[in-house]
Amino acid sequence: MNEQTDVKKLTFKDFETDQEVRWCPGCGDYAILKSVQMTLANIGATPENTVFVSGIGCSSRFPYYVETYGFHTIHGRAPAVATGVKLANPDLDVWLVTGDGDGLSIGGNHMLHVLRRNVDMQIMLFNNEIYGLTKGQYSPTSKPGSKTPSTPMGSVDLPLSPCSFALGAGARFVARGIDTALKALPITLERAKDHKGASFVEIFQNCIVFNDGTFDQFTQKKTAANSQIHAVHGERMIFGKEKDKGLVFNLEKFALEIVTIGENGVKEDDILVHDETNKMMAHMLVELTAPDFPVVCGVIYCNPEESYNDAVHNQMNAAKSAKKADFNALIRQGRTWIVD
Amino acid sequence: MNEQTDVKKLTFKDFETDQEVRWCPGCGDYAILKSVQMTLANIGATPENTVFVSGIGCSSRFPYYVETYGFHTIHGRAPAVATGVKLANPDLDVWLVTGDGDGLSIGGNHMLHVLRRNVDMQIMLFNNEIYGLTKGQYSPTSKPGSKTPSTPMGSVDLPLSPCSFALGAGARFVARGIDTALKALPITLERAKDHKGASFVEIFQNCIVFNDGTFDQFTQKKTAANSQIHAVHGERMIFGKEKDKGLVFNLEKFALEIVTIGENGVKEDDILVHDETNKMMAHMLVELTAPDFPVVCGVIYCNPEESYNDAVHNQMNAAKSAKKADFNALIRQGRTWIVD
Amino acid sequence: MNEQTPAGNFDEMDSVCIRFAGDSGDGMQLTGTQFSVVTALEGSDLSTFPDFPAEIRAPVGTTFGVSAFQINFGSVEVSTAGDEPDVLVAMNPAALKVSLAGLKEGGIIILDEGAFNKRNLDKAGYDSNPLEDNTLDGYQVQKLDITKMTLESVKEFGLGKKDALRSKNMWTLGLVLWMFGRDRKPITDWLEQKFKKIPDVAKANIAAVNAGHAYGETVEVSGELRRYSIGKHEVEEAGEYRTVNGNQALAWGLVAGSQLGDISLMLGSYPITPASTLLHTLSGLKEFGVMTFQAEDEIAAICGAIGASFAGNLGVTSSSGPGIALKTEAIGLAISTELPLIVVDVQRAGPSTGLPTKTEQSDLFQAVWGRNGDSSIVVLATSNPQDCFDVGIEAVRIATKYMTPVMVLSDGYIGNASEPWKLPDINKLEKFPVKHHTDTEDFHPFKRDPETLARPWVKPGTPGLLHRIGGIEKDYDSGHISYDPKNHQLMTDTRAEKIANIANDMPEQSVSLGTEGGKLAVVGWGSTRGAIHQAVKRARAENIDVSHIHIGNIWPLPRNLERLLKSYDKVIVAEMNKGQMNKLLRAEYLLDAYSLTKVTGQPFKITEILDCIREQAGDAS
Amino acid sequence: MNEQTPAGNFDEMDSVCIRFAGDSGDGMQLTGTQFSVVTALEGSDLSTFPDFPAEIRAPVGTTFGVSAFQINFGSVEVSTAGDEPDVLVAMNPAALKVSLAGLKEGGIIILDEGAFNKRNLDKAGYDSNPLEDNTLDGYQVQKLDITKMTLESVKEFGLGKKDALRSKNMWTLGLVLWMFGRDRKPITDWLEQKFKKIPDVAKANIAAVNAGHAYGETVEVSGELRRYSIGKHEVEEAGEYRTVNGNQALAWGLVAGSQLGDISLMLGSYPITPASTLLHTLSGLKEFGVMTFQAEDEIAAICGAIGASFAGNLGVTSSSGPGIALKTEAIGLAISTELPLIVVDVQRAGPSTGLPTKTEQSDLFQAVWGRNGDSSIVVLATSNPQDCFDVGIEAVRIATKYMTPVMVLSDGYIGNASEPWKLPDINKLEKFPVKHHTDTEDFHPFKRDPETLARPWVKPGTPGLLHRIGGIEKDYDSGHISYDPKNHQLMTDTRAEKIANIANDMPEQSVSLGTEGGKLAVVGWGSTRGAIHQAVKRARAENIDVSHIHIGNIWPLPRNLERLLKSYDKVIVAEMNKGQMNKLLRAEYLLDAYSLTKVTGQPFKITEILDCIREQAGDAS
Ligand SMILES: Cc1ncc(C[n+]2csc(CCOP(=O)(O)OP(=O)(O)O)c2C)c(N)n1
Ligand SMILES: Cc1ncc(C[n+]2csc(CCOP(=O)(O)OP(=O)(O)O)c2C)c(N)n1
Ligand code: SF4
Ligand code: SF4
Ligand SMILES: [Mg+2]
Ligand SMILES: [Mg+2]
Repeated sequence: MNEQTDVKKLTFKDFETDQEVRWCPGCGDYAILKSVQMTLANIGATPENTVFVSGIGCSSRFPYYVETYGFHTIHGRAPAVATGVKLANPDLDVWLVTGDGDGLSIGGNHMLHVLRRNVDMQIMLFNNEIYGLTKGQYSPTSKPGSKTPSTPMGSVDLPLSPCSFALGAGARFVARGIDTALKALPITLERAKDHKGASFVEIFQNCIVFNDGTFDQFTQKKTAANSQIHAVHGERMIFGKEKDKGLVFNLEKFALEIVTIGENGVKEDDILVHDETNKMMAHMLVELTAPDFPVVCGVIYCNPEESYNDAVHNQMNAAKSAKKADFNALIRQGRTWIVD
Repeated sequence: MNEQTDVKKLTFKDFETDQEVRWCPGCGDYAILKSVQMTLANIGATPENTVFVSGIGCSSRFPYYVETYGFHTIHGRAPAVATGVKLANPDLDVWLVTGDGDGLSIGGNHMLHVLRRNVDMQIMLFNNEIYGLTKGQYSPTSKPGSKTPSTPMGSVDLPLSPCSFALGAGARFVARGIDTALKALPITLERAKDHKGASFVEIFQNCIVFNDGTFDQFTQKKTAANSQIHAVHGERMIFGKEKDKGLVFNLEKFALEIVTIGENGVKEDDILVHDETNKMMAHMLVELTAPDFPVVCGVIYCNPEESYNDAVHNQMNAAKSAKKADFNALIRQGRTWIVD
Repeated sequence: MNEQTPAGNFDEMDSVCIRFAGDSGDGMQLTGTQFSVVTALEGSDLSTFPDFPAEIRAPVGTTFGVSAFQINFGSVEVSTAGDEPDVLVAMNPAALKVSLAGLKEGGIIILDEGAFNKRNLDKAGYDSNPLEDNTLDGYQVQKLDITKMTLESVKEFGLGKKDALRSKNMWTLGLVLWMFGRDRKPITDWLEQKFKKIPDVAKANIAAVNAGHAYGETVEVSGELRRYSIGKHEVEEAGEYRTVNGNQALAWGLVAGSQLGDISLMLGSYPITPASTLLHTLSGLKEFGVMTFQAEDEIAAICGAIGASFAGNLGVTSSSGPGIALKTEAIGLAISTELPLIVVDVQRAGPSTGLPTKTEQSDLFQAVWGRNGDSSIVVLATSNPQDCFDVGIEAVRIATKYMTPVMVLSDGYIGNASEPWKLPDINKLEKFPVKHHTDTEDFHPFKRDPETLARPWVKPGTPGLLHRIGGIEKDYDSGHISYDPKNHQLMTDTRAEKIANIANDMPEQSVSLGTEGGKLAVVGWGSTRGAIHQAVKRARAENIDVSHIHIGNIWPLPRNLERLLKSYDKVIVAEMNKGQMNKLLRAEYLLDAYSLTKVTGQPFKITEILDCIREQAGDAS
Repeated sequence: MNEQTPAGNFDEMDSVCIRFAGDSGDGMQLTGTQFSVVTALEGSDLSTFPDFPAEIRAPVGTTFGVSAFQINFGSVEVSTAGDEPDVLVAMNPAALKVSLAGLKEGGIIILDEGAFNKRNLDKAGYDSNPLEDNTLDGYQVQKLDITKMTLESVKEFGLGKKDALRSKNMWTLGLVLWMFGRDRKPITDWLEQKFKKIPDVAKANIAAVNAGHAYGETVEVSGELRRYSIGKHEVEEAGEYRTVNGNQALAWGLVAGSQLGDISLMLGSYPITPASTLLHTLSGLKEFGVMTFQAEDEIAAICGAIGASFAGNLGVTSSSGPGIALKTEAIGLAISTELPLIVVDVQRAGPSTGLPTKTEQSDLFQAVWGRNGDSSIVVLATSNPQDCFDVGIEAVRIATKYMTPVMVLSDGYIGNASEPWKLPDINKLEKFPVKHHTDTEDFHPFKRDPETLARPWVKPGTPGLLHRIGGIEKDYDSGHISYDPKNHQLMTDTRAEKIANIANDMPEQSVSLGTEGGKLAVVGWGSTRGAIHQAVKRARAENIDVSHIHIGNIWPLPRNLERLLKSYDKVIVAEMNKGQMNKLLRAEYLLDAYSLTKVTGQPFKITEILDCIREQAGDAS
């Protein structure tokens, strides 16, 4: 790894490449790219120590547009490739870019295991609830009834909730963001980067061509305040234009519910305080869906454990200090004989 | 499907095949086989309308030993094959047998999606926390630090909780059983069978050769009462030899905790009532682990939704009643011209 | 023919090739498709070649965002989309830049002058404006401000500028229809239908078509722009025709097969270019009992199909090279359990992700040899859209009769290209009803039919035939697991023999054009068929003794093929890969052929093959 | 030699083959391995063949639960585990039943009479007791109540009956050691070490060994059971030796390669029979910088390895046929991105799950041709345990020098079989230090070394060399994504040429035995080497003009191979599949060879090849 004299701080422009960006005009991917480039600048990333790994899909073209090392792999396999990269060279800062098809359909198993193993990397899942690159077939996150070229009568599968899946897989960091949220997203990504272990960030991304407006219910500026909560550790789960709505746990129903501060004797103090280390709370928060509930963004769960790569390298180091690497001795262990 | 004159009720013996059972003496698989055969007899299964599908592993030899139709497929792919079987012929009663390696390692993605889609079948995951057939390597459910042929210094991955994974995948029926529990297991399996949709049953199975005693902490007769809860819908979560322990939700900690009835003013009425339709409760229950908590067995979650196969066939039927299947007309749709 | 048939001053031509090229957003695929339809309706033979980028919508104006549609049509038999366009329609500088090299010397260029502004020229990487330097010397160039004229023509409908500009392609289509004296009515009908719910858009588009046409009629271009008349193609057979592309025809062929075989079809698939439209087409045919399962990945897709076959339906799975690679292990399961299965590979340029929207024939090795263990399957190749239909039926017949996987090799070119197709009457096609085994007497799941060597196909649900199968080696008689050495030899031999024997149930290899025996033969397979056909035809017209042999059944190879190939002094094997069929023929027949290959992601040109024939004929003589 | 060397009445023999057969629980693999060690230590040449069922522990007493271990040893060069055992040790009726057919006529059978009870006879499927009917006529049978004698011998240690019976194999081993006048000390040392923590078990086992040995010494069998003396094998080279099996040697070869290449090794693997022990061995070598990653499946395993190679380590992945099939798509990615990668395929009998514990060479097609797209890689085959070591090193050298995937084909027989191996001194092996590219001047990720055509290998973390790669086609110069037709042709040609050129960096094909040119040659590859060698040796002793050519480099083939093969009147290609190498040689050289094949899951017998040589030599003359 190489020392870098910090003569000049890099700006997000320094993370742009010479490649022309090839997404459809108006695609949410542009904004995410910008957020990521800003994040890299904010955290003072060293380009040569940063690697972007992706699968296949519109979103997976991402690495070509970030001035770092990059690997555009094959469909669904990015988590496995990224695991290899991180294990081989743990000093690299690894970012993974994937889509709802790439990461949860064909790549579901690798996503499951990279989360379970807790390999240190930032995983950005661009969820547009559609297969963009192959022209609009429904994906495992598409809403039931989606009419697409492969489901002319509407899809009948129950969709997957990416964050719910991630928690079930044992992820130790789960967060959410919105493509166009150019202020909030870099903050969330910075938290993801700070977390040592696999950080899972679902990003709602609008595919303007094949699934335009699928998240409008909670991403539109005019309704956002009433339909989103930005979770902050230690703060109360309050939302609404008037900051008068909040979440409480109803023991009777054994579920979260929305209350209005000032109504029925509800006080601000009654509102649930977000504890990002509490997995049960995380489970409840990720399952809240529009329009009945606000959609929870920001860092929903963060509860670090030793990363897989650290554990592997600790073992390697332990072995190295316990035994000498003497190849001639190795093959002479056990019973040998001399012919003369 | 064929009518069957119910002249004589079949017994579990009628579900034995002429094949010699080839597991190691003392393997937990024997007891599970017995439980399944008993269940088939109890529910009055018709052998020819029943299909067992499995992957590869010790456990996946199962179909050879059940006198029904059977398909011993390839490693990890049984959920996908079983989906094809059920879609093609929804009248068949499909049972899937898999292991912790087969179903959660190589087959994790198919398991994820069969649960998400909610294809009607009973999935029995024989969890012995080890790869039996390939001679004892650690699996995704093995305890951290497991010393196996491929982890001579102990495994460093964080293990997966099968039921937690299943809930994250969107499973609508999640249950647990123990290999040797010849009374409890058939009841759970019967519930699984009654549930229309994908029923996920994790069965703790002892591999006497490569992982003997891994579940002893809670499966041993003498400690079972204090270390297991058998969940029953509508009943209080009480356990212990003296039936004096119970689970309550501590709002402060936002977590379940164990209390003793009669101590600190705790009354029986304070104990949580199991609601198998409540997903949040299910999340909490499946994450309780020994020795700090009792392990929850029985039906933990059951909240039916339309099955994928029903939805698919409903669409097929709708299409059939809406349009006539006239092939000549089909290819003549759109613009054609006559050459004469 | 209707009243609008050209009466004016037309140059008669046998065939013409036009290339429509523009930005991905310019609607060139639509323009091309609509022109094809009209052309087909008026009785020309035709062949099309859609050529588009991998990006959904690459940035406007860039060369890699250019989308093109080529159509070759004529009063004579056309069989390829044409080597070199006679006419190029270029909607922007990038389109011109990308397509110019392929244009025929002296060809016609129609371009939208309004799009040749600084910004677009920069994006296309032009240092100077090609309209102003000598780039276009030697071509007949028509610079028209299509942008402006389109805006003008739709003004009255009050659309926004962006929407109004969407009609540029229709204006252009109108002009081209005029050039070739084609009827506008099918287009205007179609526009009315398509935009039924937004009549203003329908009207605007129709106005644009008419304006483009009117523009041709006016004096402004007369004298400069010539008009061409292409007569009707005297097809041999009378009947009803339509245009069809390969994936559509293959989907229909599979459905026809399921109807003739009286067996329900279940497709397990995962989207991938250029195979996805097969899934799309089949997903709309539920009333035919066709079930489609969009799986989580290619492995689940094939495993779902295998499960369906086990349950008594016919499992089908479709993908392209990288996806087929993923199915390799599962194909082995179908081989071992001897279940019927159809695997469609619509090939694209490889290796790895390669060039997803470009065509290639480089999965032949994978199809024939690419599996662990000794594991033969049947491999059939389609050669053009109408052949896709026939091959679809044949695949169903063989898979079900012989209880075997059948791989169907198509490619991106066939899959997307359209051609006229004489519509068959399904009632006149031969039926081959599949019978599931129900006889309980002396039943063993691996007891074979002595003639076909197929094992019985039992539908679970049938009483008295309970059995268990799997991928472990099975006893020849009982089907139980067997580790016996002799049995493994016997089963391995039998599996191979079963497939080899199918050659006896397939037609002998015929000569497509030319004679059995002679100086030279060109052997091809798959989508090179049209180009080879034309090349051989022209060579024969030059009195070269050359014949065309088109192999459709790749494995097993036709039983007379060796004899036939050895009846020529010399053989050329032409294919779009590094010589895979050539290697197969060498391995099978020790045939020392000349290997003509092309791996550019583009179909062969007729002249490329013709040049090779001339050269080799020289050598051969 | 030590004091216990036999002095008594020994029959001298050149070589002897013994087969130990018993129930899976009888410890036959252990007995065989220990006997091999003693035999090796005393200087015999030897070759072993463990032959066990797929079940972990099949039900006691059944024929499919029989586990056997065969060892062939001699004072002469042995190269196979022997065609027909001279001595069969059968611990129960099932073992006798399974092994009898293979025994040499008149051979010796030592069996445990105590195990021939009704229950075991029934389980083995014997209708009548073979000890009492004429089944064993013509053999020298020693019926000993090993069960009873073992119990007797360990009585004093107070073990339970079940534990006590575990020593039966040691009693038997003691007897066999006596028969061949072998030293007991290595065994007793080993037992002491192994059961250090349970000294009673150690003592009981040692007592059993001694009791078996003593039994031989006593009058009870003298006169009936003869003793054999096998001299030292006069190996050519002096040095230190050990026994090693193929998977162990291959693991060590890879590590040696990583040391010589000064590059860290990262194995991504998923357990599968018979490849798992490679993962096991490498997972214990962390002090050598070897990292092992047991992935969730074979695809993740290879992708992890590819990621490691991208990051600058050498990625290795290992599996067997079905698992290799799953890696097909990802191998394409390594081809397209031109990253070094080693893929080890320890072949087993297929197709599909097949016979997991049985050997076969049927993945050759898959290795050479089994991928989508035109996609050559290097394929090397190992032929015996010691060769595994050398091939391991060579694979590392080629993968890193040429930036290419290298497939190493081994098989279940080589993987499990043990042979003596002269230990190399790593300090004397040639180093080939890998240099990652660091020069920022004129850097392009796909700028090739003009000689090797390899692209530069850059370790992320290096300043000034930032770049992005992927599986889409790349521009020849810049490495950027390119859809250009000509570029795709150039890249496809270059990829193929790079691999073809490697033949120039590999040794020419030599003749293993015999002469260059002549009447007949037997060509083989992989684990058939020993059997072919012996067969050719014997045939030459019969004055047949036959030579042995063993191909180790499968792709690219050795540059002189065609010339060499064509210097014989006739060629036999012998292999354990349906003729895959034969097809490869036909395809490459139009070579019309005789294809000798065997697909039983069992290695060739020398006589099977010898018979073929005699027959073909007759034909050839
Ligand atoms: C093995 C394989 N299967 C299928 C494909 C085709 N394919 C490419 S991207 C894609 C899905 C893309 O969806 P998603 O991951 O959601 O990304 P998006 O385009 O929506 O950003 C598919 C099916 C492929 N390239 N490789
Ligand atoms: C494609 C493939 N990869 C690997 C294997 C080897 N394999 C067979 S079973 C198995 C794991 C078995 O573990 P599990 O599913 O837990 O079943 P158990 O034997 O413990 O019942 C493995 C790795 C295989 N047969 N096929
Ligand atoms: S298809 Fe959708 S996701 Fe893909 S680039 Fe276009 S807008 Fe973005
Ligand atoms: S290895 Fe373990 S799981 Fe497999 S049969 Fe034996 S005891 Fe059962
Ligand atoms: Mg998507
Ligand atoms: Mg297991």
